[in-house]
Amino acid sequence: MENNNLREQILFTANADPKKCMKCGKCSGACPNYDEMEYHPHQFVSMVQNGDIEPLLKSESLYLCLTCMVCVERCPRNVQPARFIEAVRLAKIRQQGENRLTPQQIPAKIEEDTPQQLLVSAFRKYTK
Amino acid sequence: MQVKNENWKPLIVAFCCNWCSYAGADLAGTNRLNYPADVKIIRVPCSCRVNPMFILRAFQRGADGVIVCGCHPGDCHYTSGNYYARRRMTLLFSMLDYLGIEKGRTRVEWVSAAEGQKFAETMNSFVETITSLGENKRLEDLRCKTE
Amino acid sequence: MQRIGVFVCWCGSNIAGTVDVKKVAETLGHEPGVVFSTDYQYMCSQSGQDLVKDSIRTYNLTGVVICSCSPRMHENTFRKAAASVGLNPYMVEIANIREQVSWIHKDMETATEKAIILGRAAIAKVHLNAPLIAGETPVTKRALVIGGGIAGIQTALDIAEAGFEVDIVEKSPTIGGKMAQIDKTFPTLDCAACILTPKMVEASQQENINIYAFSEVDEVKGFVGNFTVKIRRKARYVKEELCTGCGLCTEKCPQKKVPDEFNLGLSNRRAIYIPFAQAVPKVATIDPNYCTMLKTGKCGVCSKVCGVKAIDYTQKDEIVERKYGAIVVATGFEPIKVDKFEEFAYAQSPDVVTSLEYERLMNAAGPTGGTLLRPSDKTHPHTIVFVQCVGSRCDEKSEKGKPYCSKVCCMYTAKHAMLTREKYPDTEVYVFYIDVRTPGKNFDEFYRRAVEHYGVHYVKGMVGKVTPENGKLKVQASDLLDNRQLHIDADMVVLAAAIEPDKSARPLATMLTASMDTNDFFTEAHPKLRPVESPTAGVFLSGMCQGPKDIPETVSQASACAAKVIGLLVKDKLVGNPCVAHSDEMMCNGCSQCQNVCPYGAITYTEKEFRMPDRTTAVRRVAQVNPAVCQGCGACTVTCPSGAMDLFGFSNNQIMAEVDAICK
Amino acid sequence: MEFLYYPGCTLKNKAKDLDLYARRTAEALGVTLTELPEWQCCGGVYPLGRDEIATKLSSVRNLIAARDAGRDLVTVCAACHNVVKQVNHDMATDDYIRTRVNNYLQPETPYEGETQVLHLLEVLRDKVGFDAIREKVVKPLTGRKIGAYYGCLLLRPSKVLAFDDPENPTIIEDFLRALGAEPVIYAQRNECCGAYAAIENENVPKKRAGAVLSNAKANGAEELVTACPLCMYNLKKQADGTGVKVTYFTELLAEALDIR
Amino acid sequence: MQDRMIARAKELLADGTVDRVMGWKKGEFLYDATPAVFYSAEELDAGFVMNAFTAANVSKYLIKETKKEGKILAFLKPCDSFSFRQLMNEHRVDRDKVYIVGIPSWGKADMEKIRQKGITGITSIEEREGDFVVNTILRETHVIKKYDVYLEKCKNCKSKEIVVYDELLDGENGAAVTNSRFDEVAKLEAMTPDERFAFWQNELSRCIRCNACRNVCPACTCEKCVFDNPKSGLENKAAATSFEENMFHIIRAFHVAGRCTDCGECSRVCPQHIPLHLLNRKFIKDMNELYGDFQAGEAEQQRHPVTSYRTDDAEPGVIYTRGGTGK
Repeated sequence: MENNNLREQILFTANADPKKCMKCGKCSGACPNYDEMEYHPHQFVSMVQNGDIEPLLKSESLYLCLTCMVCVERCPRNVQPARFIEAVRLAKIRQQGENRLTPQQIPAKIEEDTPQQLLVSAFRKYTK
Repeated sequence: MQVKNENWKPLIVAFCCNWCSYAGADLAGTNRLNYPADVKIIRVPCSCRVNPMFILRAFQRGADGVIVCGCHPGDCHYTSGNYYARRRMTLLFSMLDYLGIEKGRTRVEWVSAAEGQKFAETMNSFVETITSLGENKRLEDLRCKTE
Repeated sequence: MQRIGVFVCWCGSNIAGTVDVKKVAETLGHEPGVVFSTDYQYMCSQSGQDLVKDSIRTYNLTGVVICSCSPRMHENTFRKAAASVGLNPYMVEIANIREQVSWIHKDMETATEKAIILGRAAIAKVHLNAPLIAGETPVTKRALVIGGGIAGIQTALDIAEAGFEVDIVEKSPTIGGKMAQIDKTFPTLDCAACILTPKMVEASQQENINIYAFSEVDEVKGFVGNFTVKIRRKARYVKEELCTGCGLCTEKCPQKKVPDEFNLGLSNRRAIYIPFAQAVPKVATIDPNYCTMLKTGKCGVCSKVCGVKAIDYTQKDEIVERKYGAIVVATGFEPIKVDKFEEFAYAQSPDVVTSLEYERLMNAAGPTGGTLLRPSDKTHPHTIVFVQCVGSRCDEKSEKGKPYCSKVCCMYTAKHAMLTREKYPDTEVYVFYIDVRTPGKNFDEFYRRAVEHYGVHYVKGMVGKVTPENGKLKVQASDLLDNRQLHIDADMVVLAAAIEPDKSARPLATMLTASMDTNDFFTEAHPKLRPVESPTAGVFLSGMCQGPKDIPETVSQASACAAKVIGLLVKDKLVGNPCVAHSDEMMCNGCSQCQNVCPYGAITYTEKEFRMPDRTTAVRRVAQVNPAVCQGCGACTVTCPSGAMDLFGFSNNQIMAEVDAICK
Repeated sequence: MEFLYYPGCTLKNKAKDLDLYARRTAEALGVTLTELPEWQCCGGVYPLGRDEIATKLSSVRNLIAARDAGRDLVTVCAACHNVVKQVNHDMATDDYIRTRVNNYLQPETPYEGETQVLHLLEVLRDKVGFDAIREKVVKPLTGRKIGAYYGCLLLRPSKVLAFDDPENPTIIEDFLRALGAEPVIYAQRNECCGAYAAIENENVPKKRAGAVLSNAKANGAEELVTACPLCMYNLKKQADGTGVKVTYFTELLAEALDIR
Repeated sequence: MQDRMIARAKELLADGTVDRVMGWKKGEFLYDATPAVFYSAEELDAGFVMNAFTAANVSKYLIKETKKEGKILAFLKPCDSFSFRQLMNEHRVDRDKVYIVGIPSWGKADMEKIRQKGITGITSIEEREGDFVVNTILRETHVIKKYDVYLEKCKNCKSKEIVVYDELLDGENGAAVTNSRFDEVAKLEAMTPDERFAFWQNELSRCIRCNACRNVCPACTCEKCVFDNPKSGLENKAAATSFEENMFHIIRAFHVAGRCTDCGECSRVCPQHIPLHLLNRKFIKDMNELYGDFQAGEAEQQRHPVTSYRTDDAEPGVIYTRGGTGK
């Protein structure tokens, strides 16, 4: 039941329909960061659809999606896999204590030419 | 003032084109999709056969709602009939509205031969609308009704 | 006053289970004009029909109301029964108490009440019915086939063999269509040319067939049995009747850099050309976009070398007008343009080709003489990646692709993969698929052979990106079953582009007033029961113009289509639908509004002399309906302000009587 | 031709060249860019979740300010462009988001996506015209083989951004041609550079930007041009030692107009 | 102007261009001039009139007249010319049998409105810039603002252009004028349905089915009206209930939709003063808004908005959802 609620929440956040997926795998064929990821775009779609969300929440893959939107762009069925990944990521980092990145970590990561944009985007993606 | 009729049930006339909507109604029947018995269907070859006179006549004789169903625009069996019907009905509805007749007493819906479900849903929702609007008082001919 | 008989059908328990049929028959029996009323278990059965017939005779019925299933089901049955005992069939009306009553209502009282009301409406209508007699029109015993591909050729041959004349109109210089470009055919792998070209020759030699190649349909008028068609014979700048097809001109033409359509631009042809060796008619054509003589007035080489003086630079398009009884649409298909799918780098690398281009690269008469060479550097490819479903099965709202399955790609891709592996066993062949769809005789066996016997790598997944780099095509794709991303350095990538109807189909459909679906495929009169006819009478469908299909299916549909055409042409006269519009000349204003809304051009005007009440005569303009052309939609009747225009079978009076009966 | 200009945070700091030459070249081409007063950071990435309302507010504030000033809003940074344009689209089309954002911000007139958001490249293409630019080029970049690097943010999602064909874009190539350079088309030009993963996983940008660079180089590119400071950062890191120079498009424009 | 018209008519009769003249004939009173045909110079001198009360649209009479032998001279005001042009579009008149002299019209007076000002016994009326000057039997002279006593149709004149003619009496043609003829319709649209219903009940219930509107309407030219025809299923010579008045007027408006030139005759002749033009104008306004601007009779037109369509037309449901038509 609880899992079902989580699934509904994720589907709402994602605002996309996993049932449209025809399992062609083009999203995962197009994904530029596939090899770094444990779960891949098509698996996010399918696992959210099946309510199999726990493994996704635990996976590093959440932080490896670059939101480059090629999966959205090239999907023949307009499934928008990136939205599912984002929704699961939000479900994770919105929980207390699940921030991936803290301000304390930043000074060590700054280089001479690190653009502000990198810090802002990373915070948006990894922290709530 | 007339006393509100407790036993009132809406009377609805549906004009259905032979090729799409009448077939859609048949399909609703074949699939046993319920809609209220208040709906009575009149078969016409095409929605463009529906003369505004027919609709006014139905109201005159005591109908509470009239719905015209035809093929979806672009799918008319006669290629363009429903496009003409669309303009005529738009203008007629506008005139009825202008004369102060309640919005919603008339409707046009495009139902294909494959849309039995849609036909039943349309009729259900139309009956609901008419039920909430209540008896047609503004267009009826009382002389006809009391017969 | 009519003498009406009412017949209430039980339809077993289908109606009687919910409707009190006895009560319906009893109640309707008291309606004015009803002289006989009864119920019966199965009115459509032989004995049920006999009951109707006997009653018509016994009670001298002038009208019949059947309370039964939908008129779409058995109206004809009962009309025929009535006609068999001398009652005009149009005196029969049906009250639909099954689909509209018993099947949708559960409560017996409500259902019975509604059945009675519908029965009353039908009785009210019959009171105003009049006997109708269908008109007859003669049939022009010649057929037009639009499109000279395998579908058109087969239909034409079958019609011609039944003894009717057929004209084929083909827009390109030769008949043969897409099949002529194909190398081998699945699943038997016989060569397309070997089975197609004999049919092309047969078509050209069949006495009853006349081929208008390099021609297009400009205008269609008329109706079933009586079409008049204007055909534009485009200027070839070569006299077709003189040209022997020797080909000398095509060798001597100095303009050598014209992309060859037949080879899909993979090779060049001359400005004067014969598309391929077995072209029918084998006649040269000058391409005015490239011919130096036509463009600048200087050259004339072809004219000089032509031994029979067939070249005519002054030739103009010519319009021929012909009459036909039936028209067959066989306009076929095209592969979609893949420019919206540039992730596959089609525009970036010549080594990314479409499947039809691959056919040409494999073909012995193709640009490489049948040796498989990469278009970029003419070397032998060692790794080939096939991508299925490029532009097929897309989201309905997609702006890039089509929502349907193109049906033939799975099989031709299996064929390409198999042939490639057979000819060049050193080549690695990958096929990326979503599903392999092989319903068809010997189809799945064929596909399995490609995998099991020829070792084609079938990968469940999709290519996501092709990156041309250093002479290779870096293919990035998913392998869903292994859950990994593949990176293949390929030499060629072959795209199974979705198919779509030929561009000429839509304007043609408008000319024919034939309907199309949202994908521009022609719609059938009935998707299951009348699949080779268009809803427009006299227009028939053959081949891919109706939907994706392979060659065997196309040929069977083509022959089925021919059978339907023959069935029409064999008739001397056509019996029309008598439920047509008619104009009361006494009331007609002659205002032309009905003519403006008639989709069939069935209404004409004539000046008629009328005697006025004051004994003078006046000439008035009045409408006349051609009953053979009118299809009975009724658009005119509502446009007519005076009510002069009315529709037989659905007259203003009849419909209003039904309204009254329902609203009583 | 007058527009409101939204520079974004990086352009005020690490991507000063992008900003500086945007202003200078615009002026030279007769385009007036007025900086949006009191603009706020867009947030760097578009908040993709439907129920992400707070993260969209800053973009909407900028959009409202532009609407109230009655001018189109021009961005230069690809990320800002992506975020602001997508949020604007939400406000125009998504009832759920529009209602909540308006309820939160309580603007005088509810915002419904009225502002038109343009990227400077769009202004150059559609308002100024590349032909007009070609005429103003003083020092054409003749002979320079330059690969356009679009990345993700300018192109996707194409339905919302409507910037160019997402798989076969031509805007920067046409721009380069107008400057007299020779554009190099290569497949990886619309693939990701590694983006924000750079913050914790060096490996990702290394691989991604590396693939972009090698593909561009293999196809003959000697330079790359971009509109995104983060792409610039990731690419530059990998470009070290390859001899491939990476610049902002505004720098090239300034060079060709000889106002660098 | 009357003298010039008579003079020109005489010339045209004399040189054989025409053999009769369609115009207006003096009545018992100054204000009841009626359309009439004149066959000679003498008849013209005796009865031809043109003044502030000759408002009648003569175009409809030309249907019958052009069925007769010979050619007729017709003086057409701008609004008459629109009606005539529309009748040409419908093949109802024979253009070759009419010689048209276009005459300007600067607005006609409504006798009712003059009476309401307490003026009776009018002996003459003259037009002056912006005013009518009226002399009465009591030797009074009243100067009235034209606008105050205009007929409805003139108050909301759509055009001063004569769209079909052989010659123009003044040698000059007018042009379309800006007008606010849809304002009254919009006002009704802005009411609530109940208010509208009450309004129209009040108006239409006064109808006595005298058929004056139908008889005068240049678009109501049917050989036989559906309401007179037993075969139409609608035959109804006199209204028995308020509904039938509704029905008659809705159907009449529908039958002339797309063809009505908004000449305003229906309201002018209605003895019960029902603003019938508001029904026709409603259709004209709807058609303009939904299907693009259209003016019947303006030019040669094959189709009008009701006999044409676009595949992307609005659905009928738009009536219930669009703004402006009351809440």
